[in-house]
Amino acid sequence: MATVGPTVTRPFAHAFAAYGRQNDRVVSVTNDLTRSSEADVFRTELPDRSYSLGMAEQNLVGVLSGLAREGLEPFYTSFAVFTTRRPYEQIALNVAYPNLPVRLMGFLPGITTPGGVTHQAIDDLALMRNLPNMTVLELADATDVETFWGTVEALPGPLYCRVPRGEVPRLFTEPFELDRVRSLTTGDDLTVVSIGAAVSHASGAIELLRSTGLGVTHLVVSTLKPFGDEEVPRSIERSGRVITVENHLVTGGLGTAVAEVIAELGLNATLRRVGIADTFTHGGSPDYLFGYYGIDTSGIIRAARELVDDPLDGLDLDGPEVRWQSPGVGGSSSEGL
Amino acid sequence: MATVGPTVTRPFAHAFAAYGRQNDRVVSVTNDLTRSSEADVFRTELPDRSYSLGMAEQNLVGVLSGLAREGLEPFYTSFAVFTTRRPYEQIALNVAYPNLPVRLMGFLPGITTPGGVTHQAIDDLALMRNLPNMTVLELADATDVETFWGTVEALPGPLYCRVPRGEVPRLFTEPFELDRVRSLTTGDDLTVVSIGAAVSHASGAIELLRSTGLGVTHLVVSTLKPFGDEEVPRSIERSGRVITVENHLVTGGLGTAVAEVIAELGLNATLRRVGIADTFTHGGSPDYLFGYYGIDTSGIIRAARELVDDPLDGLDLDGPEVRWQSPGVGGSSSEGL
Amino acid sequence: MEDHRDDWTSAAMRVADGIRRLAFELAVEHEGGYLIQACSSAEILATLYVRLMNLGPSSAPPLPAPFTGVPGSSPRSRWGGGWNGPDDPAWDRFVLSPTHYSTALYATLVETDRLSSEALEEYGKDGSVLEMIGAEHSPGVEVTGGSLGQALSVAVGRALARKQRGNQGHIWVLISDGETQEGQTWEALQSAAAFGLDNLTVMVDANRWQVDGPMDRVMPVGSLCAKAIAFGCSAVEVDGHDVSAIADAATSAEPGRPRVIVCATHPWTGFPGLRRRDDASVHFVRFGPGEADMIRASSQLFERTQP
Amino acid sequence: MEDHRDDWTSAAMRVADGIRRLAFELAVEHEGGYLIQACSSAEILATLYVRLMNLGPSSAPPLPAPFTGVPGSSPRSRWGGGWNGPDDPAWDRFVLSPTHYSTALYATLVETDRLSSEALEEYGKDGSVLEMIGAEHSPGVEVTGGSLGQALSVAVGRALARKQRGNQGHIWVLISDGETQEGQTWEALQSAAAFGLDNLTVMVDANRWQVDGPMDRVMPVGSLCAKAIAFGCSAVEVDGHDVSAIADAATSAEPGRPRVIVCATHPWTGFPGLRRRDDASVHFVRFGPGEADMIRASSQLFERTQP
Ligand SMILES: Cc1ncc(C[n+]2csc(CCOP(=O)(O)OP(=O)(O)O)c2C)c(N)n1
Ligand SMILES: Cc1ncc(C[n+]2csc(CCOP(=O)(O)OP(=O)(O)O)c2C)c(N)n1
Ligand SMILES: [Mg+2]
Ligand SMILES: [Mg+2]
Repeated sequence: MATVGPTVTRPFAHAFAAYGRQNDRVVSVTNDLTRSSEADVFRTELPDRSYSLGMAEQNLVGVLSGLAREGLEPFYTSFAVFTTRRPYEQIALNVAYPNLPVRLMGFLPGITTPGGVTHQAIDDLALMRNLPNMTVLELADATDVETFWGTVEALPGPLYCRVPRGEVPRLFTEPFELDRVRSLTTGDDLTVVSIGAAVSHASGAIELLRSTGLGVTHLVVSTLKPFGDEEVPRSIERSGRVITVENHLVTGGLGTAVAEVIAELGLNATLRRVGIADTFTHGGSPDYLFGYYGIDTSGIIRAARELVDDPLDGLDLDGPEVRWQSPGVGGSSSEGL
Repeated sequence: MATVGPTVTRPFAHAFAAYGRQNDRVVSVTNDLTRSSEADVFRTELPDRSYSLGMAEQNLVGVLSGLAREGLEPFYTSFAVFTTRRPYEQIALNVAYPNLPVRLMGFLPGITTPGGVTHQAIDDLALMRNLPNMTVLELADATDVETFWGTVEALPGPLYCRVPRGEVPRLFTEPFELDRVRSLTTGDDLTVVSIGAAVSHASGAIELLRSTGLGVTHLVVSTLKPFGDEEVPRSIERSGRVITVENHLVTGGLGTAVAEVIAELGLNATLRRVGIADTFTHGGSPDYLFGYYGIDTSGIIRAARELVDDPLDGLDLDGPEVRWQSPGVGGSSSEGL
Repeated sequence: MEDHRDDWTSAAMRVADGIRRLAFELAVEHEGGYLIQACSSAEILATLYVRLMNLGPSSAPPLPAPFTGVPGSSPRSRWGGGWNGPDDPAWDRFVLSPTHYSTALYATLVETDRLSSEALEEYGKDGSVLEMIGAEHSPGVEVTGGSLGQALSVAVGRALARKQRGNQGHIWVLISDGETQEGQTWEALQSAAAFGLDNLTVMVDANRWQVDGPMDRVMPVGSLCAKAIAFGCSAVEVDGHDVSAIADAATSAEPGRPRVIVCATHPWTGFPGLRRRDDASVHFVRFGPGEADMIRASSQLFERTQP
Repeated sequence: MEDHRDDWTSAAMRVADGIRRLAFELAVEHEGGYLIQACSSAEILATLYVRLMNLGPSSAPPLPAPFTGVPGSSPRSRWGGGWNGPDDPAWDRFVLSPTHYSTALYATLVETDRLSSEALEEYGKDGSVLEMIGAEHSPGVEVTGGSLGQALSVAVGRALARKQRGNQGHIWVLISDGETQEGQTWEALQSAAAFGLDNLTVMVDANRWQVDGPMDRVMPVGSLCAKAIAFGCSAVEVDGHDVSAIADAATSAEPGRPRVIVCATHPWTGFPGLRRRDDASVHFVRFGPGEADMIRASSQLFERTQP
């Protein structure tokens, strides 16, 4: 998709340190992945407020709870899979239940990591979204990463947030706003709702679809919970057809959130969910994996073909024209796996 | 609701021991809740195939994986919350990923336990349903408990199953069948889909609704994953209105599964989800809690009022007529908490 | 206080007796209860509340309001820690980890005048905050620890924040021996040692019992003292029914290390009649017909203090 | 075999050298890699494969097929354990727990003729089963252990089943020292001790290193030997670069107890040039310009064997 500026190097690392400098109560807690999860700048600048808890995530989350109970605002930055899975119960009972201002940051989510199945958080959004009191975000670009800090600061309860790592593209000019979707294109025939690392893939496919004259609204979600922006049902109702695109299982994340909106509001719309379809995954480069699991131009056009009469009928979906060129949305680098 | 026979005492305990006697490869593994999760009869009869792993659920699940890799069929019986939350990652990576025949049994799910929020598995169905390779069941009555063993035996991969405990009512005469819903009533105006401990509550409300002349189809789900019985979309399409009733968060379990069916198939239907609405819970007797969280006659009729014009318009939903009398669906006893 | 040693020990012993009596009465009234936990931990709780902890006055009412909501809902119930004094780092805090010990804790609060005895009338009732397994709206319960092995980590977080800021208030934790089977307990001690948290004291109620029976038959844990030392703590084992021994062990901590006090206890102290029960009927006591009277009769707790 | 002691030790040392060389070449070729793990564990792996383990012949092809699917999908890829011999309880099994050590394992399989050296050409490529962090479709990988601290429990389950049925085959596990920070490791040893699993041997690669740097600066773990003993194991510490010491420690196990062998190692053995790197650049080595040549030049591994 069209970016709106040059990529930014490690925007989280710098913004996190800046947030810490401005807020005495902010502390950083890591599980031996300090540089890999961009807490190294914070640690260099604010060593007294950086805690290394080692590779013991369950205790780590309990410690976050204790720090927050003492009035601090602790951040735990790690790979999304280690942020959410091992300490799931501890997050539920010691962070979400007491509604504490703990910030859980997940890097290299889904299949953006080269680390293989054990490193691929394909379920983190589902885990966190189902927890009462939890706010759930997925930041898609450098603007999101730079501008979501006001939301963080204002949040009395816990936050889970997927964050892009390393070289991060700039896709948006408008700053992040809680529970607001961004409309990248508008059109009445089809609604595409995308999130995170899947946004660029969606944009690529939508460009092709629109080239056939199809009217496509592209909504980008950064806030998965709450999920109350009325632009979503409005557009779905208008088009009657919707495709969700996410770097996650098709259950429990964006696809499910949209399905719930459709069913609760009785929108009479048909949904296709592009994402990881009830399977475990394997290792490889992000480009390869997004292709393998169909979270790419071909996969999205295949879904569109099920909803709309013959879009791009003659196009060979496995041919080179539709191979989307990755702009390296957070995580294509294997640095510090 | 009308039961079809007397309650049965600890049907799982006896059926499990019988299954063990017939299958040499079956072993029982517990986390210090042997009697409380009805593995005591198995242990008395088959002590050599009973392993006490203590209160260390993460290791326990790894051990299950190892036992299964040696050709055994291990059962882990516990409270639903301890079956699924603490060892979530271990279940994902060591049981679900390798697709091993491990049987995870969850007793006292949702708010059927008096143990308070730490003991209330309000998210177990969500956790297990999102895992690839996992089959997810919730048994509602003694017939289910007695007759689901053929399904277990035939299953090459892992199983998670909510099981009722103690004095269990008999609601059905037809045996359990994988991925088959039971129709308890039929009617074209409204579809109610219920599961597990919520089935009796749904039946009570439906009786009242039908007394007003409303046509209600009541579908009972015992298999949450897979979720392919065509009776579900068929009935939803017919009525255009559906209420799900579950002893679980309204996300990630039955309500979400039905929402996904509606959206994927583009059914022109409106859904109301009765269950725990994005909140943590607290302790108390099941009757009190089902009332407090609105998973009862009033809650279901309230949902119906949003879908259908004035059902039971004059009825006081907080009055004594609608107080459903609990038949003690698994777990009202605090025995061996 | 050293000069009044006898005063405090007899006061503590009186509190311990009272804890057992109240827990017994509640178990009788409710046809079952977590009685043996009160029996094994009575002296530990009494020593903490009477002698060791520097808690502020209760900031919560002697008679708790009914449940109004979980955290995050509005209105939410008052925080249970309030009964242990104001949430201010100048004061000590007490974290009861295994909250199936809540009955013993409620009894302790009553015996130390932080809770009215009338409050116990709401115990275990629907809509009451005095849950059988307490949550952090339950009097004295600061962390919702009913899923065992987790609250110690929360206490470590508190102690870490206080250590770093140089706060006065000490963090006291009571864990059960069953909780030492959970790996998280060892992660927590490992980190407490790494940060040199000498403002943290962990009492272990080593009653050697768990749900299925004696720990040695369920999953042996060996020497908890040796384990705690191997994990970098300063640890000692004492007679957990001896209030002076517990207090001495707590006051002779090593600078720079978290303190672990393994309190060797028995599940039936005060009620020898409990001894005869089968293994799986001790952890949660439910009396058979006439059994409660028999157990009461064989206990010295009632004669000893009644006139 | 005792009579050929010198034969096996020099064979094992040759294998260890080969492991380091292959891991180095792969790191150079792929512009980064898990090299220090091969450096610290080379003698442990070599001793296991050359001397200690009674593995059947590989039941998998020397040249693995490309990835075809995860378990549960159809067709699924072949199970990685096949390269360690048939899945039959008469034979020993080997569980590599920290699968970021997979590079070292692949190299070991090549050096012990279970895998063709050609297979390494597919290493780390898209669609190859030779993932950098192996899953259980990767040659030699039996348990998908990349999320650390879990695979030991799986090994305990296997050993338990075998012990109960009186099977011959022993279970060998390699864990990293970082994994001892995870509580689950202690849960696993606790249970192995409770069941008297003397058919289980756990090698710990105590290279004292983890991602952020030296463990003592990240989260100290103290004496792993003392901890393992406190948890009921028979434990000993040896020089992890001495193949005879490793083998002796393995063969002098105590009946009725799981054996833990803490192998004291260094992350740069074989490549002294690795020593200069900053703390956070050791765990995963990425070479700067010219650095690989410098490190190769300062290593004796290449002269020693090349003619
Ligand atoms: C994580 C977890 N697993 C299992 C349980 C169920 N459970 C409740 S109490 C208990 C026994 C724990 O041992 P301990 O606290 O020493 O028991 P007690 O001395 O009170 O008998 C168990 C297993 C639990 N509450 N939490
Ligand atoms: C549960 C879990 N947490 C975090 C990680 C990230 N991680 C990968 S390797 C590693 C270091 C573990 O220590 P060790 O295996 O001793 O490292 P090495 O000696 O290889 O440097 C960490 C924290 C992980 N793989 N699994
Ligand atoms: Mg105990
Ligand atoms: Mg290491």
